[in-house]
Amino acid sequence: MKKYWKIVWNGITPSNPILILAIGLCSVVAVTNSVQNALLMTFVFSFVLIFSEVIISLLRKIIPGDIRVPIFVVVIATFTTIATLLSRAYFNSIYEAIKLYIFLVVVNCIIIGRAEAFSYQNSIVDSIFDGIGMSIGYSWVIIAIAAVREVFGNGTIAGFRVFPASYSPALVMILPPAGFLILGVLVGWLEFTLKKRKVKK
Amino acid sequence: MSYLANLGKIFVASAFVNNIVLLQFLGLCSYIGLTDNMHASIGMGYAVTFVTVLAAAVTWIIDRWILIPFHLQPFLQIVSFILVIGSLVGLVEIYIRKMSPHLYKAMGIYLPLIATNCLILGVTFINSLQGFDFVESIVEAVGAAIGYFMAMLILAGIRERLRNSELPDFFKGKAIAYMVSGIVALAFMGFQGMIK
Amino acid sequence: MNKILKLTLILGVVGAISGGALATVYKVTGPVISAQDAKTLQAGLSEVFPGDYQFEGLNEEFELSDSVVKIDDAYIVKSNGGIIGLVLQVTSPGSQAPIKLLVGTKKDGTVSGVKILESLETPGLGANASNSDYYVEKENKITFLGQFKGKKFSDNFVPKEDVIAITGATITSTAVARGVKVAGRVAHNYFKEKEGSG
Amino acid sequence: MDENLIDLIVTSSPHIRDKAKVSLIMRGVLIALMPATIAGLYFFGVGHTLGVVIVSILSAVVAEYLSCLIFRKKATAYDLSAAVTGLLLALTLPPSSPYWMVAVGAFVAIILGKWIFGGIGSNPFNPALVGRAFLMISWPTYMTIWVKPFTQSVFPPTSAITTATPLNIIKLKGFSEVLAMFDGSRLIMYKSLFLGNVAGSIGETSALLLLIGGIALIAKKIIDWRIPAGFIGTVFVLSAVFNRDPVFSILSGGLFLGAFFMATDYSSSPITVKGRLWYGISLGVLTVIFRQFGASPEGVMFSILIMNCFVPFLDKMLPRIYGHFAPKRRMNV
Amino acid sequence: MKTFIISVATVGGFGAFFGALLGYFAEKYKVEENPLVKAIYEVLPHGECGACGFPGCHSCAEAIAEAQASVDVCVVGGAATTEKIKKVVEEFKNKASKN
Repeated sequence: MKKYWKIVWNGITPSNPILILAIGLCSVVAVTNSVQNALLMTFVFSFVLIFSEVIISLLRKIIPGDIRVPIFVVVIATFTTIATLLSRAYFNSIYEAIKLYIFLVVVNCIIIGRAEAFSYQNSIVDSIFDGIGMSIGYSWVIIAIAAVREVFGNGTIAGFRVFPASYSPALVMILPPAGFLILGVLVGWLEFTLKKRKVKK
Repeated sequence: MSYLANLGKIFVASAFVNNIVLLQFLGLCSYIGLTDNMHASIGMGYAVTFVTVLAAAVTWIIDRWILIPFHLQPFLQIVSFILVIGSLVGLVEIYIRKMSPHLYKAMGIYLPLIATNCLILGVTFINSLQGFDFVESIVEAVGAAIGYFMAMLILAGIRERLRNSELPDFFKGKAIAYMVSGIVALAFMGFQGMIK
Repeated sequence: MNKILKLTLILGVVGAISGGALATVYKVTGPVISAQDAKTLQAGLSEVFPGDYQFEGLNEEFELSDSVVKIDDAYIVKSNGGIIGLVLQVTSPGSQAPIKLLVGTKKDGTVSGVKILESLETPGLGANASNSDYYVEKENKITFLGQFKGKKFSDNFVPKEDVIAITGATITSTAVARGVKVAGRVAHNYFKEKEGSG
Repeated sequence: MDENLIDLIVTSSPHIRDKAKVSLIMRGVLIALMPATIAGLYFFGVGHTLGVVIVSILSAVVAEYLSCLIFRKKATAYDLSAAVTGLLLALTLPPSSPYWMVAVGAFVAIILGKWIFGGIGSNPFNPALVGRAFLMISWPTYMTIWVKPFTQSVFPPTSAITTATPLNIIKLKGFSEVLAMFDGSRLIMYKSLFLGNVAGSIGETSALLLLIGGIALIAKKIIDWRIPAGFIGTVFVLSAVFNRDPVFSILSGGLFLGAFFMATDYSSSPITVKGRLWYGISLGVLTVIFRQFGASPEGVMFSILIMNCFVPFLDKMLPRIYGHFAPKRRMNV
Repeated sequence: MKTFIISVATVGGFGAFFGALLGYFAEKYKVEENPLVKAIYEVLPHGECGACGFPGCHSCAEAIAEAQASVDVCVVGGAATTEKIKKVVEEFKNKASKN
């Protein structure tokens, strides 16, 4: 049990896909303009990541090294489409909001990276826990960013009014430029603290 | 509106008004990763232009001649597009690596980077979503690629210049690239409304 | 040669499995999706043309006054057998993807209501078009779409003149206004023709 | 300004970081901006307008001071550069701007526009315009309320009569409508625009006073004449091409303010002679394109920000003053 | 059922077609390369994201082989990949010293 917890925890902080690995940032900037979008992205992302990791782990002995990447991509794309179809059938309103960004999941470096670096070499159960850990690590960061952007850009969090109606929201926060700026501050903070820690060591 | 004017509109929209990197956040990995090096930025720019146009052409054919006639579009689009784009890029890379080492050094090494670049897939999806015809798709692809190229050059130029200034420790490295992109995106918001 | 065969086989099989899996999932979700779309459409129809009426699909090609706005579908509104209005599904180019609109038109030459079916506008700006808490006229609590209700077909439909634009979203405002305008013209011609032929 | 020191200032191109000289330059710019500022106060009422100017300058200086503390740099809060940024920002804002918005703009200008790049001399973008663009995108409503001259009372500012700027009217209704505003006479229109008796940002309306300030700066060799000349000249010529009244085009909007005081910002403009000329011309082209095709009636701000992006290339591609690259190029040919 | 068969045939066909082409091209246009680069390339994630600052995993492998980049340059692979690269590099060093 302890081993599994360690795998999950690894995804949440020590190798958090966004904070430490700092990859697959397209989706981070794109969907964090409201908490709602971030949440749906999280669902799609977790679904695709966990199932892809399982399948790839299952097939790891058969997949030839030469064409592993095309196979990974096909597997990931398949699950992405399934996620799309499911969300469209059962959560239509949210699907409408982020349908342009769903394909970002397909080419998300995090998923391909984890498929290669973890599930291509580890057992199915381990892969499931790695997927869970990575999903949690991914989701808490994008939801946090989305909360900040939505509060200042719209005065609400997940649709609930936080600031009084008299607050005039800074529209820029939910527009593209602020996505970059907030990510910049976040990345700066991370690299800064990591550097500090290294120096201390 | 004449057909030609319409094409012009599509081009301006994809290159400036909806700049694919700055305002649609596609292709960020390579945008941030490679702009530390002006040479690499230019090579990547050429490679992206080449592949985007190629991908737009091929996926348009697949979309119109296979997926739509057989009613497969809603569920097979993503898989077919990515499979075809990925494989094509791989083939081109292997080919020019052998045939022209010179071209390979200038552009070919950037090709694998593109197979999983969301920009390419994004452009093909926009084309399909908007229901563009063949020429419109190509124009959209060229516009998006030029928008990408421009964003790469801007960021690479500014980063090169900032190497001489004393950045605060906090913003050294990639962070400043994001901050600069934010301000450039702010400037590009000025193009809003150019297309009616 | 052996290697080529192996690659062909494996990639082919993986592709085939993926295709099969997707087809299966689509078979299950497809009907749900179309049922959902039908429900949305029905709700949309009664929203843009409030009241207890029957809607009937109409198969007709319309002459358009605008080259970029398209009419996808049309529904006639019937009450006790008589036609009292027309609802048009319009596609107008938005800031990123086309905006799909439902425009309800009355026989007396006015717009009965407008609803956005599908759009990909910027949240906080263009997306306010379909936000029911966003008022373009705060005192009277009139939403952006609400202002079209009761407008005449012969109006100009130009934002910042006779249409109040959404702050910071001129493209969206123009796109919607343009769609409504085209729908109005089409409806005008349709009713005139009906009357002419009896 | 002390005449003896001027010769030292001229060579500012590779940026001089010396505090004393920076503050002298900045003092020069401040003095040059004074006439336009006073005109703004005169036209739009001393009360609220003066508040906007003071809040902007104060916030900028405070932000500068805080940034020095946060980023652990030598204090530069007293070299007047922050005050210049604050004043420039205020001059580009509508006279009825709420104070909180002005303060936010000033903080953004100083921190985002300048300090994240390491402070004065390193910023690739004009700080005041970064602040203004941020406000423009965030609060478009407040940023497009224009006050008719002489109607904004001291307290409260709400009593002012709002109107549209000449460029606004041209965008929405056409040139004849603008002309009608001035009794149909071009002469009266030119005169009003030249003196500044029209709606607009606090410091942009009076072309005459901006011109005086700008020429003074050029005469003192604080700024290079090439950028404003290229900029305004291009707008003049291109406007005529687009069938707009060229005199109207150069006198209206923020063109003079932008051309003399914003585009000439040292660290965000090219350092080569040719580069500056091309920079000015490109600015003019972009501005006309924005005015003609853009959603908003004015395009000076976005033009300058966009051209700021390309400054590294203008510096690189065109031969430098020192002639360093010139022989090499000829050899290639 | 018809849709099912068409789907299987379409994607399967694409897969087979490109699998064959990839195999063929790889054989026909083979390029001799540094075995160390090849070995390092094999253990990199092939995500081709460019986050390391090199255009693609292959260039990244070359840079590591030429000691222009440190072994921990790949953030996507994380600690596991770093370990593997270290191992590969060491093996090659041992081989070289034996020869």
